[in-house]
Amino acid sequence: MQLQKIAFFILSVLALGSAILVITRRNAVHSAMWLIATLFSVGGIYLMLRAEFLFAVQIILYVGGIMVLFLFVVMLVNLDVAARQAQFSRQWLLGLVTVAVLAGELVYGLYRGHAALRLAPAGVAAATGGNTEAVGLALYQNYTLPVEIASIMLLVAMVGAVVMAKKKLE
Amino acid sequence: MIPPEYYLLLGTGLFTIGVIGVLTRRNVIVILMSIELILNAVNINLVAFSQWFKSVDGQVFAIFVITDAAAEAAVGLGLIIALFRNKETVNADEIDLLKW
Amino acid sequence: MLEHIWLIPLLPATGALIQLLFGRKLKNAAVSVISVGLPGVSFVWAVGCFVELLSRPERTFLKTVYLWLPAGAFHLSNGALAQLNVNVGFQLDPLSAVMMLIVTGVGFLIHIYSIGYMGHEGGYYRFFGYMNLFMFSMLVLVLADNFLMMFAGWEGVGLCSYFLIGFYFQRKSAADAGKKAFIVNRIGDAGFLLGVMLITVTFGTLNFHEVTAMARSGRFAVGDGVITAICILLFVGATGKSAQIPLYIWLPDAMEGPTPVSALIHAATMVTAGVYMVARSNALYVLAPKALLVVAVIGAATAIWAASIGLVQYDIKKVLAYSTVSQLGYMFLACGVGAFAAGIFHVMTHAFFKALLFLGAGSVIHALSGEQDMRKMGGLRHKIPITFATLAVATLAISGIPGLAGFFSKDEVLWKSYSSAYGSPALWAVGWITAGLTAFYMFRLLFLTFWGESRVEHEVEHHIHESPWSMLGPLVVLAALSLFGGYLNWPAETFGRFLEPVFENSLAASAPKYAHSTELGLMALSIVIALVGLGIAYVVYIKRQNLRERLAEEPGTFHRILLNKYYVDELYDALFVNRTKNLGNALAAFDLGVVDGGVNGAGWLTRMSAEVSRLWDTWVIDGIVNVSAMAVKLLSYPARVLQTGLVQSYAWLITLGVLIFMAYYLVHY
Amino acid sequence: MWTAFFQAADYQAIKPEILLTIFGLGILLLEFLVEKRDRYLNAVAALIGLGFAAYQISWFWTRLAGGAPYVGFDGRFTLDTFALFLKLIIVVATAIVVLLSLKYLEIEDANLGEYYALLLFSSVGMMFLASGTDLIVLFLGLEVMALCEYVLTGFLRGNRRSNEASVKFFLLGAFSSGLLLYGMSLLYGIGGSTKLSVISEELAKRPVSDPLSWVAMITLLAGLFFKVAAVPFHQWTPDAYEGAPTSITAFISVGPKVASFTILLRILFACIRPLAMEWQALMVGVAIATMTLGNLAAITQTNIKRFFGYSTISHVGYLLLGVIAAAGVGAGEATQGQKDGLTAVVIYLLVYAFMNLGAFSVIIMMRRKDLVGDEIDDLSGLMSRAPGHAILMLIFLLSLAGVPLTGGFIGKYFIFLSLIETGHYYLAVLAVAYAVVALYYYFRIVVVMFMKKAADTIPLATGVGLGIALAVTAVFTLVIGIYPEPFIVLATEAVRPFFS
Amino acid sequence: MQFFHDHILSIILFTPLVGMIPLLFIPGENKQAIRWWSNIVMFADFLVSLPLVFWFSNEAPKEQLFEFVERHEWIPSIGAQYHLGIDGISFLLIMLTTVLGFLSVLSSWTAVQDRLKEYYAMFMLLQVGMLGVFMSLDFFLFYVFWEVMLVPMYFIIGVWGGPRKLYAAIKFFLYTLAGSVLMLLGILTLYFRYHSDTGVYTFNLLDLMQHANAWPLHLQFWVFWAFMIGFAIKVPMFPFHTWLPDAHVEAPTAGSVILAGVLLKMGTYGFIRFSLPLLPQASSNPTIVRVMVTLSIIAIIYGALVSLMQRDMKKLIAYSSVSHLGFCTLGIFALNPHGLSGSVIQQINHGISTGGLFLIVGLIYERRHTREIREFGGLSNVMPIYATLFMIIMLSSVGLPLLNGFIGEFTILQGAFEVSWHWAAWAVAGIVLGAAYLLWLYQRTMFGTCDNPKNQVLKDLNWREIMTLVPLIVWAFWIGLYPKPFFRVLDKPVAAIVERLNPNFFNAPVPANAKAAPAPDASRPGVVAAAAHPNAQVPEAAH
Repeated sequence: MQLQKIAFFILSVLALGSAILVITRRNAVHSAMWLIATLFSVGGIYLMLRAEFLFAVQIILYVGGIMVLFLFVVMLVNLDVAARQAQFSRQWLLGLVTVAVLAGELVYGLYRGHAALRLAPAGVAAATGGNTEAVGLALYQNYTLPVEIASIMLLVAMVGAVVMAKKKLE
Repeated sequence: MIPPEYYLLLGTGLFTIGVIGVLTRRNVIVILMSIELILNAVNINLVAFSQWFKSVDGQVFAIFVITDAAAEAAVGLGLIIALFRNKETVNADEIDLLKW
Repeated sequence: MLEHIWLIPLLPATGALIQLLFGRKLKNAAVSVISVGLPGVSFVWAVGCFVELLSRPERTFLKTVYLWLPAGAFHLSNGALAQLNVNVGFQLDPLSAVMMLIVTGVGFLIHIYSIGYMGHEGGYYRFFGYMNLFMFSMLVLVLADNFLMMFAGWEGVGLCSYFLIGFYFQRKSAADAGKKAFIVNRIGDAGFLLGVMLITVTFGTLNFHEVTAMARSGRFAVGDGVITAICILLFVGATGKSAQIPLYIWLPDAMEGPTPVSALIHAATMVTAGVYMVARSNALYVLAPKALLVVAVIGAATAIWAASIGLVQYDIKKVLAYSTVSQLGYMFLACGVGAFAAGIFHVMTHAFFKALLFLGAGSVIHALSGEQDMRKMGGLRHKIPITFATLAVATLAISGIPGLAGFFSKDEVLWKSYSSAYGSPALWAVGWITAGLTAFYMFRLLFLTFWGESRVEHEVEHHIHESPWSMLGPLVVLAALSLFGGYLNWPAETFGRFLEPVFENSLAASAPKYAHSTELGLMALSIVIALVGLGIAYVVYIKRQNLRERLAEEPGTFHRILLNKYYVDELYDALFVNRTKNLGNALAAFDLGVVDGGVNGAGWLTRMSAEVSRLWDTWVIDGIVNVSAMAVKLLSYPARVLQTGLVQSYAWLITLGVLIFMAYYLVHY
Repeated sequence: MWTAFFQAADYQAIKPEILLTIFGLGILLLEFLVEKRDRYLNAVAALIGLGFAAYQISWFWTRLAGGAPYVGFDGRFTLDTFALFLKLIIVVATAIVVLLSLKYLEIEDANLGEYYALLLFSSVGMMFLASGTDLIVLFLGLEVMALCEYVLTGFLRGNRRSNEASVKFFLLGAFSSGLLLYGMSLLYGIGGSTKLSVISEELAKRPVSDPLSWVAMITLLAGLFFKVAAVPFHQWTPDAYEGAPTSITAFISVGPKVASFTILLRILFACIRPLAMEWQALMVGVAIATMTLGNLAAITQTNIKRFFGYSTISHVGYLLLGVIAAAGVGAGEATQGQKDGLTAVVIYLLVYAFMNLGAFSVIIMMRRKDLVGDEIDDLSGLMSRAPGHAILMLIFLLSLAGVPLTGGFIGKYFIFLSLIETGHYYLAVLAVAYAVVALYYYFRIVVVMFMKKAADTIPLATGVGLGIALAVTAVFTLVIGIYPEPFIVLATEAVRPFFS
Repeated sequence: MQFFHDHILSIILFTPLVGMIPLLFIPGENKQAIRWWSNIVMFADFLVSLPLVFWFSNEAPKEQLFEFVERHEWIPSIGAQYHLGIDGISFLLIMLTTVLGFLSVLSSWTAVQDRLKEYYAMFMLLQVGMLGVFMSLDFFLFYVFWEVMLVPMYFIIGVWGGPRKLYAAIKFFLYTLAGSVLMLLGILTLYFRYHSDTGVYTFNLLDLMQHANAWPLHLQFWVFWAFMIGFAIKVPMFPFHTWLPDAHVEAPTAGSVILAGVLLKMGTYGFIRFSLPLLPQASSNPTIVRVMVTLSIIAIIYGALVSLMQRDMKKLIAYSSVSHLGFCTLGIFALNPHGLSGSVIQQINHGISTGGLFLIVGLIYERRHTREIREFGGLSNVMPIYATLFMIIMLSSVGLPLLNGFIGEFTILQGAFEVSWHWAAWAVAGIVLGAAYLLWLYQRTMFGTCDNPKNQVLKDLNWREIMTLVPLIVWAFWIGLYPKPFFRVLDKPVAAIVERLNPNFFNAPVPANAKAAPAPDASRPGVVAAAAHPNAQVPEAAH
């Protein structure tokens, strides 16, 4: 069990650290790189949580798909100009303080009520077979409707991206 | 066995960082990345819970979240390109044509 | 004829209607025929009614025409339920008969006179229209059988006097005088109206005979508070209409109107309405000794006060005006001591000789083509003999020379003021002195006008002429009346007896409790004082001309005060305006011409308060509205400030929202 | 094990959505077939699709009205009168928007099939939103709707305003849905399931002061308030309204608004009901802020689209009042006040859809070749130029201001009534006061239209579609105002599902 | 005929609306046609309202207060009905409305030249709104008409008004709207309360009245204030009156006529029809009565004083309206038959006199395009007919006996006096001032020399113009000389209201001198009402 804890802590530190780097790097490409790192560590967390399928999705779809897209765009817009400009908005301090206060509130709230803080009773061991199978079954049995909707969503995204990105209307 | 609170905290951390990113960065793309961070935070929560409940619902939800992230990224980046085409910038605080 | 008594007021009304609607189209002749003819007819009718009344056993005739104001149920002051129904109805009894005859008779004469006098005035038809309208209102007033209808007439005559005073409305002074008259009257009317309402809630009815009946039924003790209040309120009305202290100020100004108007309205009829009203409600007054006292005192005071002012006036009509006021004082004095009959008697005689005086004065003015200042007259007695003769008769009559009308009535008043239960030597004394003053200023008028060498300007001088017979005729008739009118009540108080049914037990109040010798003595005294007055006038104005000039040049303090009519108008200014400390300034201000007429005092007050309230209106109340509109605009500003157009500030606000929610949670749970 | 897999009945239940999707795809194909001048066929196709959908929905209504709702897809999809009513509003609204768009797109030279396709897709998303009873379904529906909105807002890519608006809208939208998701994840943690019913049971077991449920509720509400544009989450609204193509402004001011309120009501009354008193307290503050800001800010606007942005916000404030009155519905026997509160919201949404679209269909005519026409002053002297349109606009404005004999009054009437019935007197007085303010700024436009000199002489951009749209909206606005009975009946039926 | 008899109210109500439709199809440039048609329609409306005069009976039993009742379901689910019916009070006001409606349209024949069609259409709508307010017995319906009527008035002021029309119009609208929405809250409160007591949703006035006494006092208080503000703004009572001068000054003549003649009455009507019968305890509560009466008296005197100050004729008359309506409210809150019937009569009078005065001012304004008093003077030299008519109307407004004003004012004062002589005393002051400002106005404009060359060329009135005034004058004399019919009509409703407020009013003992009092004829419902109480038989027995 200790091992697990240690792994968890390493992963979370990695995740948080890289996340912080994501939002602090001057160069957008670096940010993207660090985001990938974050995604990897989060993926690791999934793995710890026995969500192998999700881990796979995370790596393939997220890192392999979305982040590449990001990088494309970052390259597309000329970053050398952007990189030379100030990276933080004028209200950054204000924002920071606000979020700090908010986080403070959250932590305090949770700490204050942690006695009451309990989840619904833990479930019993999952269905037989691997996680992937379970997820697959769930998707196509109980979650058929969401899948349909998701398909529409992706269609919309596709059309939208096309409309937005293609050189000229027509 | 790690109690879900830990994951919760991790999630909160990521979430917070994401919000900070949204509030402070000028570069629209980076803001978009920060939003991705928030989504990951959500996912961590979901998966942690799903493991706690020994049910895959959470993971399924997470999958859909990722899908959504993909869709958003596609559309969002499309918009950003269009924006860049129009005014050669990706800075959030230069998008100020519309106010009051 | 009695059955159709309503014709009497209606005929002049039709005349008025015709004149005001189509008069413009009619020829002067037609106008004269119609609006002198109709009052004439109604005079004849009145005489007819009078005769018929005499031929009847009972002295009161009631005629209800229709239900006028069925105002519905209400609670009496004693909490009982009653219905207020006011009729249009006429009451003919000795009192109203007398008044009716005076009004129609004298009125008719004056109409005839006006044909000549107004002959070449513009707005001939308008004049007669108003005159007829006045006749109508006055007749309604005297013939009404209830207080409300009386009030209707009361307001009507006020209105007509407003129009007739302001007849020469091109003259601002005239218009102002008219307004002053109307508004001062309105103030009195307010009192009257309140009195009427108090009567309603006390008696549950407004009919004279019912009120009288209840009053005499003994339901109310003598000195009853409510009744006293009623009487006082009514008397306030009377002071307004009959120009008593403190509301007499309008009458002198009213002389702005054409002379026939002054004769008809401000001498013979309207101004006596107050007396009539008091006499009409005698049943109430005898229940309210305090009120009677007030009436008597005010009457006496007014009598001497006005007389004293009259002493020094130079405007011939002003003199007559003040004399009228003072004579009215006599009448109220009589009523005040419970001698209503005497009062009415004096009303009648006064109607004769005062009308005569005014018409005569009018004739003089006419002769002098509009000159009214006595200092520019004199030595006219050969130039306009008839006018002179008639005026002389009137003068003798008013100053109480034995044998003429005035003597009898005035003597009656004085005697009653001394002898009656409510009378007192003091009241008599005042009356007595006043008699002297009267004699003085009347003869002063006579002498200044007709004796001495002419002081008339030259361009006027050569076309002095005697008036046409249309004017002289009425003069002669009235002269005759002033000569013999007195004998109606002498030797055997016929007139008084005739009025008895109206005044019943109030006679007891004024029953003489002295020996006959006392009466004769007093009579002698009053004759003496009259002669004294005459004498002084003779000395000052005929024997020792220079004395008069001296008076004129450096008038003594008292004289000056009198000249300025005790500064009352100014006083009112000072009081109401309260913007001047001493009378001198007040006078100055007055000479500068405070913006509108005589009530300018009240006028100014209202204007100031009105100005204030207008400011309040525009600044405070509007202010609230407009300021709130502005506030809205201001408040919308923050919204604009937040809307920076920067996406991140929006995101920040969202976060802030979450933060606030969270804070709410932490605070409340 | 395979029970939940492919039940014909379930697919019957989502027939309208399917239809619309098919038509959407069809339009995308049609795009390549038709000539440029026949582009109107896209619109026609879209209308046909919407027509079918509408028919289908009303058919469902006839089956379900008065009866029990249909629950399908393993309890994640509920077809009840509430859902149907709002779906109908959405479909009709979309149809009207399609009618509005034709002429406008020609003028903007952006008459693309994608436009209509996206409209249809987004309405599909909304319809799922209307009947989803599962966090995932709701979330996905919301996203479909949102993504379409983003794209459509930026549809005029050449136009910088449009473009900026869409970027802003997108960033904030994504951010807010992040919040929403975070809340949902916590709810899942609380309930152990993504089904609303289960979650609300679990919530009921926890103390109201439980931080977890609070954090969940707050983040959730933040996300939802963003969608309905309630202060302080409203700021995207004016900008998006101003930047977006006018037809789309009309769309997002109605369709998504309605849809967002459906999800709001679902979540409030079907999910976090146990916290009713808590969220009510929050919402009172939000509602007051919303009405205040919306009404006050509208006064100073000069751009009419922006103006309508704020006016929308103020209407949202009124709607929230209705929700406040209804708070606590579902727990035991609902009081008359609560019922009226919900009815008020539903009726208000219905009326709002018509009057707002009507107003926009007049505004959209102001857009003419080489004349942007989105300033209030562009309406100057409309009375002298186009009396008919001016009078119609007057009707819509009166309705928006809530003057009797127009639909707007009925909506406000129910709001006031419910507030009084539930004892929120001060809110009622406030609402009334703001009604006066609202009148004040709506009449600014009336003044411009009726009492100012005409600004230009270029004829209005009219068209068949616009004509029909105007007719429909005007008729409904007036009919609902003059004879609201049937609509009230429908609305009461529509909210019945909420009363257990 | 029967149909006509049964639906006469609806017919009166909708004639203008129906007449409006053809109007919309008359081409705009054909001005004569538009004028003729509009006048015909409005006159037709007057004609159809005329039968009421003959058919309106007081023979109906006491408990059946309203006649010509029409009742149909409208919005069953909220209990709103299309429910019309009139009693004496609304009957008089309806006649006033139809007459003034026609006259005002007639008066704008030449006064209005642009956008005729809209102008007349607005007037017709306005007519519908006003009539509806006076006819409806359903609170919802009432409110609808009440609000709807604002819109045309807004346009009449805002489009055809004077220089500051926009300000005036929006001020008018906001003021009145603010009032009426508060009133709406009041209505809803009663409505909701009735429902929670009886489980029935209804706006039916009669039902609510039945229930009135069951409402707790505090509720009545709140609702009363809500109503009060709504109505007081309309009346307008001090201090809610400031919209009035602006609205009047800016509005076109006809607008002012309607505004003063009818719209203001809606406030007082509201008090009589709703506040008093629905909230008896509250409205007879000493504190409230004191407040209302104080405000009324302030209005009377204040309005008169301010009028004295005005330089603009219309403004002067506007403020005089404040004063006159002060009398009306005073009468209402005397809460006794005299006060109430007097108040209604006075409302009619005010409609006649002030309406007339506005017409008068309009006529001169049309000729000179100014209303500044000092611009005029000596007009009676050049316009004698004008001067005469002006005089009569002025006098009727002053309250000269034998003209209408006096009847109303006296009855009101009498009513007030029966409660407290202080009230009457104060109010009488108002009468004195009333004489002052109107006479002064008349003097300054009509008397004196006509030295302003612009005035010397003025033409006197033509026949149409005379015809707009004559009916009013005739009516004024009618009320002044023979007001009996009016009181007859009012007796029953007034008695009913008084009984609601003070059930024992007619049980008071009858004085010994009842015999002396002139016999009240038994046909008078006021008496019938009294007779309804066993121990009130005596007056009948008396004769």
